[in-house]
Amino acid sequence: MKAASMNAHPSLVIGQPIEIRDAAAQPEAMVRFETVSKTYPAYRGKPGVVALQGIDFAIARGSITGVIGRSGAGKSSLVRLINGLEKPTTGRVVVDNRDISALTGRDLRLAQRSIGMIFQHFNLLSSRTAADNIALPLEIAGWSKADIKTRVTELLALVGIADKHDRYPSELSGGQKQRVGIARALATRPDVLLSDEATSALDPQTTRAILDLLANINRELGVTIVLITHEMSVVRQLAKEVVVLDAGHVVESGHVADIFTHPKHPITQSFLAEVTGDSLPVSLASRIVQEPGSQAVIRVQVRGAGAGDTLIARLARELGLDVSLLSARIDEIGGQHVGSLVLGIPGGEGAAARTQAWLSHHQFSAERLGYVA
Amino acid sequence: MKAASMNAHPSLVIGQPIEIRDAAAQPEAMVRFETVSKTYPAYRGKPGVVALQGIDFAIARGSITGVIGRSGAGKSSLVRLINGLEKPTTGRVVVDNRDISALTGRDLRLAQRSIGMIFQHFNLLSSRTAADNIALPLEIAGWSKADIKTRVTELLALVGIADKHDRYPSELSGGQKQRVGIARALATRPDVLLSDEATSALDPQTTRAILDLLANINRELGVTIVLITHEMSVVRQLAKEVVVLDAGHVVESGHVADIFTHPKHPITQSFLAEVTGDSLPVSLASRIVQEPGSQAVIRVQVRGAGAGDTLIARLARELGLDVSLLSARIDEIGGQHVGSLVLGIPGGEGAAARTQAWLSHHQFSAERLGYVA
Amino acid sequence: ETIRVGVTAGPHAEVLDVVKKVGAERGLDIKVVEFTDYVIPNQALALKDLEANSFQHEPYLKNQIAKTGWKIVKVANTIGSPQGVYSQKYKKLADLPEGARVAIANDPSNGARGLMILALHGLIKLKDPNSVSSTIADITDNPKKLRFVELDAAQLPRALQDVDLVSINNNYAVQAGLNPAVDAIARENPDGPWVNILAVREEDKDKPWVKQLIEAYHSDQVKAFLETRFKGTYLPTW
Amino acid sequence: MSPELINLIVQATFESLYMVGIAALLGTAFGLPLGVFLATSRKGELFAAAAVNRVLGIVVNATRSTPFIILVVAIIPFTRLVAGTSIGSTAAIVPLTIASTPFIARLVEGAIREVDAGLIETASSFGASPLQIVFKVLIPEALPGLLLALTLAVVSLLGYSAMVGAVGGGGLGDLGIRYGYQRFMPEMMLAVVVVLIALVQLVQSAGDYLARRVNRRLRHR
Amino acid sequence: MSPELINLIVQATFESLYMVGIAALLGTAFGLPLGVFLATSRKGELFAAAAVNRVLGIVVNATRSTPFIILVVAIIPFTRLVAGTSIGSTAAIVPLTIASTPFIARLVEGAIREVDAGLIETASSFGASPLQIVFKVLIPEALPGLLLALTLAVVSLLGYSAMVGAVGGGGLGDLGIRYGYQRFMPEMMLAVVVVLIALVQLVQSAGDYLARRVNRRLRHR
Ligand SMILES: Nc1ncnc2c1ncn2[C@@H]1O[C@H](COP(=O)(O)OP(=O)(O)OP(=O)(O)O)[C@@H](O)[C@H]1O
Ligand SMILES: Nc1ncnc2c1ncn2[C@@H]1O[C@H](COP(=O)(O)OP(=O)(O)OP(=O)(O)O)[C@@H](O)[C@H]1O
Ligand SMILES: [Mg+2]
Ligand SMILES: [Mg+2]
Repeated sequence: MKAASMNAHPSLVIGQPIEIRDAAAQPEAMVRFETVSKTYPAYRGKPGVVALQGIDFAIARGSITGVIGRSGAGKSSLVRLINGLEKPTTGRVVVDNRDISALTGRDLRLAQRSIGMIFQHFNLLSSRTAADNIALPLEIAGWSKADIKTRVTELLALVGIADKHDRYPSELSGGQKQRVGIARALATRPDVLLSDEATSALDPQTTRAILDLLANINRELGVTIVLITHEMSVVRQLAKEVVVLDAGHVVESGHVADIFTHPKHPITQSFLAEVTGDSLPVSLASRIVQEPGSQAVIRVQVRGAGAGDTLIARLARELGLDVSLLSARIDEIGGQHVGSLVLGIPGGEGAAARTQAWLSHHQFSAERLGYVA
Repeated sequence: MKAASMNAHPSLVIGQPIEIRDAAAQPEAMVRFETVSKTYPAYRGKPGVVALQGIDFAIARGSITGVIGRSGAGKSSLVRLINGLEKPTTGRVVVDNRDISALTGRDLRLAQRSIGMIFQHFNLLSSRTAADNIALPLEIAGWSKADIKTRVTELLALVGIADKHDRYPSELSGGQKQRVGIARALATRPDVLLSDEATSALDPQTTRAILDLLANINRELGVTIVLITHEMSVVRQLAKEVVVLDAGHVVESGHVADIFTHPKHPITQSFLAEVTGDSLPVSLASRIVQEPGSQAVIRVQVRGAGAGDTLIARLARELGLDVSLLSARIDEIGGQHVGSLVLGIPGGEGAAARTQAWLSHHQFSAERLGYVA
Repeated sequence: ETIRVGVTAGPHAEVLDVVKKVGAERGLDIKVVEFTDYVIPNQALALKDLEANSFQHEPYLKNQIAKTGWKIVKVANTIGSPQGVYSQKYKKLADLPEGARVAIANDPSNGARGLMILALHGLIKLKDPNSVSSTIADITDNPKKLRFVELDAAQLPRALQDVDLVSINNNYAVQAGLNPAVDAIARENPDGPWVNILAVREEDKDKPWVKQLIEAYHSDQVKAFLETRFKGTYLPTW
Repeated sequence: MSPELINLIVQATFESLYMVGIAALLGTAFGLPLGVFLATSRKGELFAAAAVNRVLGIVVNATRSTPFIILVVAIIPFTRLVAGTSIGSTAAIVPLTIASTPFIARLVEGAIREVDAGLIETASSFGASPLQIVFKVLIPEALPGLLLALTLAVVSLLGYSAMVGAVGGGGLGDLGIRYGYQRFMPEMMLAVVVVLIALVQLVQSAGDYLARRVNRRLRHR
Repeated sequence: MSPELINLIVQATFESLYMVGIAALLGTAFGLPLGVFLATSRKGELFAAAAVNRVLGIVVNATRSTPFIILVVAIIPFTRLVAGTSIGSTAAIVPLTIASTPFIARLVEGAIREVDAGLIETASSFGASPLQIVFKVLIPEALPGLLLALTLAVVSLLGYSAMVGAVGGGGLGDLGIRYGYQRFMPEMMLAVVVVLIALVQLVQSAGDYLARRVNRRLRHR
C-alpha cells in the first residue's frame, strides 16, 4: 500500500493496521488472478455453469483497467472474485498481496474495506435515504458522525444529486439510484474501485462528469480502478488497460492502444467496430447499391499514429479527385489513431480503381462497398 | 388499430373486441399527451416533485420515437403514463384514441394488453424461469399452452438466450436478464412497445441485434415504439422522431434529422456532442497547446446533406494544403450528414488564416482550437 | 401477616370472599387467589406461595399427596353437595338405551366421581367401587355398552344437548341454571366422601391463624351466605 | 410404559393428526384468500376496498382476541350445525379452524406484503386482472414466506389442539394434560411431549425444506 | 353491570396490559436475536453455525410444541427463581415470555429471510461484520415485516394470557373464563371480549400504521 495514499484513507487509519512494506519488495500487481476458474454448481439436473476458466492476469497498482466482453461472458463474476463476494472454484485471487480467496472473518472484512464496488443492480437499501445509503460504508468503517455528514454532503454534490439527500431509493430515477451507488462506492476512498457498468443508466453529460471524477481519483489518489463497461467510449476515455473476456476466457489483454490498434480476437474486433465505425450508419448502408452510380464507396481502415491523417488531402491532390467523406469515425485511443473513413469517389469506375490502387500502394486496408447514386 | 396488424395479434383477437374504424376518420396519433403534468406528492415535510409539466405532443402510429434527456428529466415517468402505470396529475394521455388515464378495470387491462413495456429495472419474477417469465404476458392474455411454448422458444432464440430457458433470474447475468425483459415485452406482439433503456446492459453486438429486431417489428408489424435511451447511437440507428426532455418539460421534438441538424436547446446540443464528436478525444485534447506548433487545429461543424463531403478534398486542392484529419465523427442521421472534423493545418499561421477564411467564405462553422506540436 | 388462600373459580371463590370479610372484621388478613386449574393450588401451597387452599375434597388431596409427596393436610371440612347426573332426553336412568353417550369430567377426581354415581345406580361395575381414582379403564362391566366422553368440567352443562347423560359438578350445574335437587335424574349419597376441605401445609397446622381461619369459615355469616346464595345446593358441613 | 398407555398415545397421535391436519387444511383454505385480500385491499391497492378491508380486519381481530376456550363455547351452536355435535375430535375441528383462519390470514397478509410492488406493477402493465396478479405473481413470489407461515400455523395449531380436551377432542396435548399433568404421570407427560416435539420437528423441517426449495431468489447466499 | 364487575374488568385490563406488555418486551428481547440467528446461521449463511442452528431449532420447536399448561408447570422452579413466586400476574410473565420467545423467534426468522440477499452481499463487500449487517441491513430492511410479526405476537400473547388463570395470573382472558365460562355469566364474557377486541384492534392498528410508516419500498402502490 502506498504510503502517499494512506493519509487520504481515514478508513484505513481507523480500521486497519498500517503495513509499511519495503518499496523495493513491493510487487507491481494490485490484483492477480492465478489460474482461476469459477463454476456455478449443478443442481437438480441442471448442469453447472462455467463462468470463468483459466483466468491468469494481473492488474497493476494505480491503473485503470476496462473489462469488456459480451453479455454473459463472465465480467461480473470476475470482479466479484476481486472483493471476495464469490470464491473461485480453483486458483487464487491475490489482492494487495493477500490471497483474498483464502481470507475469512475479520481479515477478509478489513481487506474488503479498501475495495469499493459499484453494483450492476445498484443494491441500495430501501430503508435508507440517498444520504444514508452513502453513509453505510462509512458507518461500517467506523467514521465519526460529523465526518460522515461532511463526506456524504460532498459526495452527493460530486455526483450531482445534492437535492435528493433525503429521498428514499423508491423516489429516485434510475440514473439517480446509480449515482447513489457510485457515491457509496467512493465514500471510504478505497484503494481499489470495482465498477460494474457504473454509467449504464446515465446520460452522456452525467457519464462524462462521472468518468472525469473517476479519472481524477485515479490520478490524485492512485486508486486502482477496474471497470466493466459496454460503452467503448468509456474504455476509450478512461482505461489504460483492457481485458477482453469471451465465454469465460480472457481472449486478449494489454494496453488499450495496442489492443485497439491490433485487435486479434474476433470479439475485440466486433467491439471495436462500434468505436471505429466499421459498421455503417443505417441510412448510408441503405443507400449503397451494387450497380454503378455517381460515386464509388470505399471504406478505409485507419490504425496507428498519423497514418491516415493526410489521406484525403493526398488523394485529392495526387489523384485530383474531389473525394467526399460519407462517414467518418476517427478517434485517438492511447495516442493512436483508430477508425475508419467511408469515402465517396466520383469519376466512375476508372477513378475508383485508381483510388484503390493508390490505397493499397500506401498500405491502407480498404474495401469497396458499392456505389451511391 | 390497423386491420393489417390485427391478424398478427392473437392476444387482441382473444382479449379484445375488434374495432374496425373508418380509415379516413382514423387520426394519426397513437399516443397523445394533452397538457399533462405529473407531480409526485409531498409528504411528511418533503416537498412534492414535479416530474413532468405542460407535456403536449403526439406520437404517430407506427413511428419509432426516441426519448432523451438527462438523468431525472422525467423520461421514465413519461412512458409510465402511456401504459397507465402512473396517472397524470393533470391532463390526459390518449392511447389509440382511448383516454388511458380515465380507463379503469377491465377496459384498462384490455388497453394495457396491447402495450408492451421493457422496464428499466427488468422486474422479472424471481419465482419463474426465463422461459416462464416470458410466458407471463401470454398467460395473462389467455394464450394456449402449446402456443405459449412455441412463442417462448422463438423469443428466447430471438434474444439469444435459448440455453437459459430453465434458469431463474438469480442465475442470469445482467444482460441476460435484460433480454428476458425484452422478450417478455415483445411476447404478445403489442401495438405499442415502450422501452426504458432496453439495451443499457448489453454489449454493442447484442445491442445491435436487439435494435435490428425492434426495427424489424416496427417495419413488418407496424408496432409503434417509444424508446428511452442514453445512447445516441440507438437514437441514430433506430428512431425517426425524437423528444428531448429537460427538467420535466419537452424542450424539443420532431424528426431526428431536423433536431440533429439544427439542435436548438443546449440539452440537445450537449447530447449531440457525443454523436458528433464535438467533445475532443482526451488524448488529442491533452496535446493541444496555445503556443504555435507544427499544425494549427481547427474544428469544423458539419451539418446537412452533402455539405462537408468534399471539404477536405477541396481544401487540399484549392489551397494546396496537406490537411490532416486529427479526429472525425460524421454520421448520417435521417439522410443528413451530421458531425465534426478536427483538422490539422500545416504551414504555419498563414496557412491557418487562409483556411479559416476559406471556411467562413464557404459558410462552414469553424473554430480554432490551438496547435499541436 | 397475610394469609393467601387458593381457591378455584366458582362457589369456593365466592365463599372465600365472604370468609375474607369475616376475617377482616376479626383482624385476620386474608388474600383470595383464584385459579382456573386444579393442580396448581396444591402445588403453590406446597411451594409456600399460598398459606391455605379451599377447593378440593379429601379424596382428591389424598390422590395428589400419594403422587407427589406434598406435605399438605386437611384442617377442616368446608362445604358439601351431593352431585347428580342430568339428561335432556331421559327422565330416569333405566330409560337409557344401549350405546348411550355419557359425558364425565376429564379431570381425575371429578371423572371418578361421575363413574361412581353410575356404579352406585348399577349402570356399570367398577374394579373398586370405593376407589376415588377410578377411570374408564377400571370399568369391569358395562351392560348397556355406554360410550364415554371426557370433557372439561365447565364444559359439561354445555354438552347436555349433545349426549344422553352428563355428570355435572354442582358448582357448574348451579351456574348453568340447573338445580341439582330438582333437575338431576340421579344423585350421590349425601354422606359420600366428597366433602370439600380446607388444607394447609403440615408444618402450619397448629399455627394460631389456622384456627382463626377455620373460625371465620365456620361463622354464621358464611352459613347465611350459603343459604341465600345456593339455596341448599351447597351445605355447610360443620 | 404399559401397552395400554402406548395405545393411548398412538390413538391420541392419530386424533391430533386428524384434527390439526383438517383444521390446517381448512384454515389455509379460508385464511389464504382472506390474508391475500387483507394485504391487497387498502386504499390504492389491487382490490382497493378500504371499507371491506376495515370490517374484515375487525372481524379477524375479534376472532383472534377471543380466548380460545371462550371461542369454543361461543360457537357451540355453529359447531353443532356443522359437525352435528359440539363434542369430540370432529367437532373440535370447527373451533380449531375458526381460530386458525384469522391467524393464518395475518401471516399470509405479512408474506404477501413482502412482494416487490414493482412486480405487481409489471403484471398489471400486461393487463393482468387482480386475480391473475394474485395467482401468477403474489402467491408464487411469496411462496417461501407463505410456506414458513403455514409451518408456523400448523405448529401453533398443535398447541391450540391441546385445549380441545375441553370439548372431548382428545389428541396429544389433551392426553399430556390429563394423564401427565392432572394424574401426575411424568412418564406419560414426557412421552407425549416427545411425540409432540417429533411431530413439530417434522412439520418444521418439511416447511423449511419446501420454503428453501421454492426460493429462487438466491441459491448461494 | 354492577360497579364491582366493572371494577373487575378494569383491574383485569391492567393485569393483561402488565403481563402481556412485559412478556412482549421480554419475548422480543429474546426472540429477536434468536430469530435473527435462526435466519442467518445455516450452512453458508452469515453466522454459519449449522450445528448450533439445528440445536436451537430443536429447542425452539420443543418449547413451541409443549402445551402451555404443561410448560407452566414444567418451569415452576424456574419461575420461582425469577419471580420469587409461582403464582400471580408477575409469575405468569415467566411462562408467557418463555412461550412467546420461540414464537417471536420464528416470526422474526421469516421476516429476516425476506431481506434481499444482494443487500447482505453489498454490506459485506464493504467489510461489514456480521453484527453490522444485522443492525444496519437485516433489521432495518425487514422492519415493516418485523413490526407486523410483533403485532401478531402481541395479539397471540393476549390469547395465551387467557391461560394463565391456571396460576392465578388474572387478566382479561382469565376473567372471561372464570366468570363467563365457569360461572356462566354471558354479559361478563361479552364485556371481556369487547375490551379484548378493543385492545387487539388498537395493537393491530398501531402495528399496521408503524409497518406502513417505515416501509420505504414503494409509497404509491
Ligand atoms: N416516487 C417518486 N417520488 C418522488 N419523486 C420521484 C418519484 N419517482 C421519480 N421521482 C423524481 O421524479 C424525477 C423524474 O424521474 P424519472 O424516473 O421520470 O426520471 P428519468 O428521466 O427516467 O431519469 P433516469 O434517466 O435517471 O432514469 C426525478 O427527479 C425523480 O427523483
Ligand atoms: N448464480 C448463478 N448460477 C448459474 N449460472 C450463473 C450464475 N450467475 C451467473 N451465471 C452464469 O454465468 C455466466 C457469466 O455471468 P456474469 O454475470 O459474470 O456475466 P457478465 O459478463 O457480467 O454478463 P452481463 O454483461 O450480461 O452482465 C452467465 O452465463 C450466467 O448465466
Ligand atoms: Mg454483469
Ligand atoms: Mg428512468
